[in-house]
Amino acid sequence: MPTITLDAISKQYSRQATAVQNIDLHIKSGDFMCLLGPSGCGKTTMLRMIAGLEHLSQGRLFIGDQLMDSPADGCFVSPEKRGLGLVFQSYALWPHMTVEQNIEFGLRLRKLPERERRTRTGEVMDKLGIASYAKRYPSQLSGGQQQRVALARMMVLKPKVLLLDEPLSNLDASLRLEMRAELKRLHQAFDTTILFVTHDQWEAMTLATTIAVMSEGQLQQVGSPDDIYARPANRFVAEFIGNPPINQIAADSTLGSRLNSQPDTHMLGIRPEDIHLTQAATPYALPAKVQGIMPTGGSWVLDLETEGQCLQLSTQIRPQVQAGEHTFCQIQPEHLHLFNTDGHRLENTRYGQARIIRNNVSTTTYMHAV
Amino acid sequence: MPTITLDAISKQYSRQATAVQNIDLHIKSGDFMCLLGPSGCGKTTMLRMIAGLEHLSQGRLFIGDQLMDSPADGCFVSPEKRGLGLVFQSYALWPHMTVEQNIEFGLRLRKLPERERRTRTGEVMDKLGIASYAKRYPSQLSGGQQQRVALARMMVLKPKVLLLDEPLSNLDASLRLEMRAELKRLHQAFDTTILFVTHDQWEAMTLATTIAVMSEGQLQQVGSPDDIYARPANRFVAEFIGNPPINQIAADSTLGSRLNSQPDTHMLGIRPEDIHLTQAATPYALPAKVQGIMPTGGSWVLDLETEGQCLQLSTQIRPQVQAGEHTFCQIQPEHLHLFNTDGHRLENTRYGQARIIRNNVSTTTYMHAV
Amino acid sequence: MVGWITTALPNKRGLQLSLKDPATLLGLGLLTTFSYLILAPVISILMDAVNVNFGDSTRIGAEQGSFTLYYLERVFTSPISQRLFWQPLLNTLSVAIGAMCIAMVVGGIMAWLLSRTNLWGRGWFATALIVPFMLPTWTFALAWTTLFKNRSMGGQPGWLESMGYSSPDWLAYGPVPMIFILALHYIPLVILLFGNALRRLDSQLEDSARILGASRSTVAFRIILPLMRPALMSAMVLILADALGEFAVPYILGLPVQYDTLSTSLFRAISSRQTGVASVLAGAIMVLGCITLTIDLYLMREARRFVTLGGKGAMERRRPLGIWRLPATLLAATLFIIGVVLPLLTLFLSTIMRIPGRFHLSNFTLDYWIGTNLNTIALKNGILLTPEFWSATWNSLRIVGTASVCAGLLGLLVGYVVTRTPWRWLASSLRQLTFMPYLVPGIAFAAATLSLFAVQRGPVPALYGTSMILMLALIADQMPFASRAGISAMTQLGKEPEEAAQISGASWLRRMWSIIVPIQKGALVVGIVLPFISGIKGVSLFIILAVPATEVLTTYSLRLVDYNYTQAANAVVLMIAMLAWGGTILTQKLTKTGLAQGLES
Amino acid sequence: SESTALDDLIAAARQEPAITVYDSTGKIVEQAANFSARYGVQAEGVKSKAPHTLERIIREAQANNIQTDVAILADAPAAVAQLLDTGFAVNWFPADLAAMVDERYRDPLAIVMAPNVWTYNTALHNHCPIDNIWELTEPEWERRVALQDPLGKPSYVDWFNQMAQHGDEAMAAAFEARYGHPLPDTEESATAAWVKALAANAPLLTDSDSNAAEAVASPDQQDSFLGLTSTAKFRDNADGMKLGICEDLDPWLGWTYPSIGLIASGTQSPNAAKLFLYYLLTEEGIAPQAQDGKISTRSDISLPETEPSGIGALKAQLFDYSPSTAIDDWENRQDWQDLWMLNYRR
Ligand SMILES: Nc1ncnc2c1ncn2[C@@H]1O[C@H](COP(=O)(O)OP(=O)(O)OP(=O)(O)O)[C@@H](O)[C@H]1O
Ligand SMILES: Nc1ncnc2c1ncn2[C@@H]1O[C@H](COP(=O)(O)OP(=O)(O)OP(=O)(O)O)[C@@H](O)[C@H]1O
Ligand SMILES: [Mg+2]
Ligand SMILES: [Mg+2]
Repeated sequence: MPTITLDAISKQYSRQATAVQNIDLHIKSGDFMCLLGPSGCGKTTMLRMIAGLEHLSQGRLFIGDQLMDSPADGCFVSPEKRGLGLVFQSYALWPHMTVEQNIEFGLRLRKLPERERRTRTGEVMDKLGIASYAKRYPSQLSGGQQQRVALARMMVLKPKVLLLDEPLSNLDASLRLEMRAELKRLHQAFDTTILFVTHDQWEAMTLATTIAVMSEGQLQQVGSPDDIYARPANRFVAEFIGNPPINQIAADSTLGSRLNSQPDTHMLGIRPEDIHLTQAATPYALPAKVQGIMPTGGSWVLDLETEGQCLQLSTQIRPQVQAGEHTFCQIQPEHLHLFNTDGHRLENTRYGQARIIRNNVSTTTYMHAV
Repeated sequence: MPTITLDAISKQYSRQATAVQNIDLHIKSGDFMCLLGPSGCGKTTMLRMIAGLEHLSQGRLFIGDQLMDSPADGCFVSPEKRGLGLVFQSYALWPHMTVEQNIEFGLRLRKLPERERRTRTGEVMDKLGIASYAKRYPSQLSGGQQQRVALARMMVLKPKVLLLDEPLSNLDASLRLEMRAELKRLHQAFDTTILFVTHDQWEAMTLATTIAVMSEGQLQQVGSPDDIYARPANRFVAEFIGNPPINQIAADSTLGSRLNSQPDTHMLGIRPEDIHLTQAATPYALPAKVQGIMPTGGSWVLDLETEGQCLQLSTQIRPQVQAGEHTFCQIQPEHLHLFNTDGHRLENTRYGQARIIRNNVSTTTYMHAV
Repeated sequence: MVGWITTALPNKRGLQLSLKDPATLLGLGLLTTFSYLILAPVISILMDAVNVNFGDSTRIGAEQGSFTLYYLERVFTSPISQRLFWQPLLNTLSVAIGAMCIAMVVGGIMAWLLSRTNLWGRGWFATALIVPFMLPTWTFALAWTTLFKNRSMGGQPGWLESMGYSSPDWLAYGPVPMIFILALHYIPLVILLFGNALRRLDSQLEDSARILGASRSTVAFRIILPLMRPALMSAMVLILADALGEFAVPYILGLPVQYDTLSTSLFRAISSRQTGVASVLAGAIMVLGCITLTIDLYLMREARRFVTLGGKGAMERRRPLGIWRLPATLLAATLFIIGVVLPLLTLFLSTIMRIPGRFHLSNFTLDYWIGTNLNTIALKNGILLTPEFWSATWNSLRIVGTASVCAGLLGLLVGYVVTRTPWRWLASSLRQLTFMPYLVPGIAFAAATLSLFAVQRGPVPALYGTSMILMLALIADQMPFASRAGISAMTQLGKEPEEAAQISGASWLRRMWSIIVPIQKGALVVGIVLPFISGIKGVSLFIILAVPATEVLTTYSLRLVDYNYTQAANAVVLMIAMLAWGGTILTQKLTKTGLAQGLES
Repeated sequence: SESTALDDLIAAARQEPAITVYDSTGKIVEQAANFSARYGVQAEGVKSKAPHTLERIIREAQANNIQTDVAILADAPAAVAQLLDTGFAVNWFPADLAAMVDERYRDPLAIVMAPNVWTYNTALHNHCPIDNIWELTEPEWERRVALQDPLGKPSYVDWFNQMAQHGDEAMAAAFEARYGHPLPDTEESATAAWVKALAANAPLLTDSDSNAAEAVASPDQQDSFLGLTSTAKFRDNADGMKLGICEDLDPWLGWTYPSIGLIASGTQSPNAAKLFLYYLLTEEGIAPQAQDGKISTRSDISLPETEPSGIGALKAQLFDYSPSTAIDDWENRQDWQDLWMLNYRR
């Protein structure tokens, strides 16, 4: 089972356009890793480099033990020899082949006997619900159908490493669920190492065994879904993951200084669901004014004002206050995320490692409304 | 403000491929209508017909009072004269123009003075976060950046009718939120009539004023988000919308006959969140065995077995039972959806119109986990 | 250009990578091959321009073979230069540019009608309108004079003249008819190259402009034309270069009114064996061609902007013409009548009339086609009953057919290298090199090729005297068509389809064979058909390089002229056109492409 | 001894590989076939224009890969300057024919002389409308003289040079006969004066012999043209053309131009090549070309009765080309072209 190792890789498209910068990443064999990051942060570029469609500008790339690409050593293994699968963000279907031929192509290359080719192609087309278009050309398909053909083309090969670039973006909810299940099955049945790009945080959180968060070509954090949510390595990750987004409080604001006394702290973060309303002034309670209440489907988001600072609070218990009312809110110090001037996470030492490790479930609670 | 009226329109690509069949639809001026439907059901085709890029095979199409296309009358108004905007599912950016030129093109056509063109282009690029790529060509952009350029190209024109074909599918969560807000603003500020295709039910439910559900080229139901969810017109709509999907119980099964005695009923539907666990045998209670419990982020989905039938139950209250335990579940008759042999909804007369009309909020509760 | 080459030189890493890159390796291979096949002959031709030629030593007063500026001076600065070069240059440019503009406009419109609309009889017109390119240009000139000839020419009166209208000289001879005829001749080239590119254009790109309110003309000028630039430029440079070298039409229609072009000057120098002057003139034509090419190179430098066939769901929709359907069809029909029916008819009539242009029943005969026991010396039967005709036909088909298939494939490879190699100098030198033969006078090129292949050089045995040398020379000679077709097509194909195949594990060969070639089927067909047509009606290469066993139709026809069997000779020409047409149809059938068809069929 | 020499040649030729013969007339195919039939020596004839053949021989010689063994070139000056003087080809004359072939035809060996004659339309005139060549330069014939483009047809300029060399007095005399006073000596030569005047009289230039003939003598032609065409064109009179020779034109009714026979220096079959040249100098050998009115340089071979132009009888009125001064033609070719080019007007 192949592992993928990126050793300080970078990619510059031109002098001005650096797409990926100095990334170290280790993808374990059998991993289901999800790449998350804002649009244009270099996810596609990463996948393309791993696939060999883009040359590294710097660094080294290994698949298994084998060096695949390294400008310093002058080594480069061409994509067709890397034996991995890639589903393109833009599908890249072959316009001159029918759906069936598109899917069958890889099997033909592997010189499978006609019978087996037929059955495997038929199977995967059935699974992805495109069997009835087998004889059509890509230009005669709808967007979602094209995307499924692109997926089918790779799945039929059962590659050991599968790179997926937003493979479900044009599919409807129920198809998406089915495809997801299909991917999971593939991952488990063939122990495929999967690297997956998605914009759907919920998808990332539920599918992935590991999540890698990128921003502006740099890796921000790699960890389990839980880790990423509960212990964001820096302000970017904290902000990017979670909905409503984390509240940020400057350490030198009135509120900030009240909450925190740890040195070096520049910014404090508190997730909306970690703020609680209380009726009375308990130890950590702060007086707050409710600015607004938004129901967002089974949960509520409250806009609070505390010591001149706006905070969002989210709760699953129907709030007993009205907009405009004064009340108290409570922030447990151990729930605070501390970041230094560079935006890096500081260990919340003052309050020890008191933070309760959340389980997967609670982490994802706030993901789904994205 | 233009309304759009489709009068029994159909589209056949070839003898075998009928993409759209006999659709009547009225889109009111200032409407924010969302087209929902499985992949390949004809959504793109509909938009293209309204835009005039595809000729009707049958029927008539009006925009405002003006007949736009009617094969019977030999009338056809070409797309450039219809004055509406369309964001293509595949972007259709012009590869030979820079981002800026792509966006500016429509303004140039309208002969706006250079100054105004500049400011408007600049504005929209800023809003969509693509200002720094102004001088790049589309092939040098990431997928999400391209999609934003496609969106910008239309938004800059502030058209009276805007047709959007999955315009946010390649964007990350936070951008998506921003874009959505932007669309809403556009809709309100300029009273734009918007027809929107999305695969994201949550997006549909929260953005749209009206939802049209399609399947296999036919219109299944048109109504407010609430309506669609609470009163699905047929089995397809009931199944397609909602996650976890609605439970279906054959009327002639043991359970079915216990729950219902209305004639003509062929199938009963009950939404997972309308099933409740109780500890004791209350009037409507049924004995059930818990097969499994899945936490899905702030809510839980339980697989139950009742009278030989599998049911899914979803709840936001942490269930107090364990997998394998025996318990009771309760289904209020007024929550049942009844469908006849053709799959059409039957009014649930026996229990009167007792059903509480849910508000928008609660409806969407079960959407977001899609 | 030199500075630019140095900046484009790859660094060490680039070098390592490129040397593993099939495109670059292939490119280097092609470069070597074509340097040998094309560059060497071209250089040897140009050398004659500055070396004292055989028999000129007395006049110049220097040893034969020594360096001299005499020829250059004669052509550019001597008192005669005005008549020898400058005036012809001006004339050449006006004719070439005029013909090119008309051909581009009319051909462009026709290509669009044929490939993107529901014109009546698209499929049929798509093949029929190619015919003008299959007829030698002089047949148009013949048709023209038959119609418009006036008294100043004497001889059999023109048709208009016999109907009582005497056409003025400017209509009968000189630039006007030349431009018109050459435009007619080149329209098919535009239809083929441009139409082929249009078919690969995602119609959604058009759609999105129309949605924004762009009128038809705006869509055409702001969206379609810029995107079609590779194909348009290819058609343009091919037309310009060919028109620069076009000899027959200017000679026939220009002589009566003393309207000379560079090619007529060149022809005169060659036929009176003034090799030095001929080389200078050939060089001048090459320089003009190179200027065109440089413009092309400049305009095409950012190739990625012209990728119209990417990965994401392209759409091919035909636009209904509405009320314009009939007028558009009539336009096509008119073009067909003027460009095909008229010349073919005059040509055909000239094969069945004993005395040209004389419409008496007794003057008509089918003897030249199917007569037997004719009372003539060398042609006992009509050509269709003459074995020599058939053996020449077979030679033509065999030699030209093989050469054009090779050229077509090589052209596509050139296109591949030009668009894919990271080495810009490699791309541009291949581009220029493969275009050269077009600018070189056929006889000079053939003679130079002969010197190259008459002896064994390295691994290449002495090929002179075999049909192999003809094929090689034909391939080299027809590379301009093939490579332009390949380059313009490849420029518009994105990398993604190939990358997808690469990911599936397809080797380079496999990718070429299963992905690139099929997607570019249309371009390949153009790259085969154009060389085939131009090769089968070509003369000069055969005249120098052929040996008796390889007599082809064109040389056979020339021989007939010599026997004064003009009618039979014209009949052979007609048969050549028919073969070209048949070959075109066959290629399209075999590859299942037609200009009017879409990608899916 | 004559016949033994020939027999030896034939015997030697039969031992040699087949030869290829290039000529600018298509008749060579037939002649070569006849030759093979006659002597059992394989020969193949190929039609190819003079510049092409010259190019071919030079390149073959340079590459030392000889495929062309014999060439019959209708461009005597170039043949001399570029093949004989450079040694790429050699001249050979069968000594036993010395009695029948005039000295000036021997080096280089001229095989046939092709007559070009001034013609008129016999339907419009009973006899030639002019009787002095200078009349062609007069206003009456402005734009009414048809001839091939001298710049594209080097034999025409060679003819100018030959006239200036060998016939200038006759030209001057003809001028005086026409105008009653001698040519003012402002010109280099009478010929030059005539060429200038002809060029300035806007003659109709054609791209081929046939077109010149048609301009003059198409059956439905209504305007009177005079033309310069080869005698081969008279064959078309059988099909209704109305060509007539301008008999008794002063000083000549036309001129001849030779085809030079050469043997490639490196040929593998020198004897077969010689034999072929010899054969062309026989009545049988030259017959196919004699049909076109081409006159053998052998004085004892006359044109056949069936020759349509009847030039055989008028041989004396032709200005005859002297191959032996061909090199002078070569050297002056360019000057004559320039003269024509600078004076031509249309
Ligand atoms: N050119 C064509 N020829 C034949 N069938 C076509 C053609 N274009 C589209 N179709 C078919 O028409 C149906 C509707 O296509 P359409 O693109 O409208 O679907 P859609 O609802 O937009 O789907 P998606 O969500 O996947 O984009 C599909 O089944 C598709 O396969
Ligand atoms: N050919 C190119 N030349 C210059 N810059 C490029 C090129 N291709 C991509 N880029 C830039 O590199 C950055 C990373 O692109 P990439 O496609 O990897 O983003 P991504 O993370 O996949 O984004 P998305 O989610 O929008 O698809 C982007 O800012 C993009 O504009
Ligand atoms: Mg991407
Ligand atoms: Mg669609």
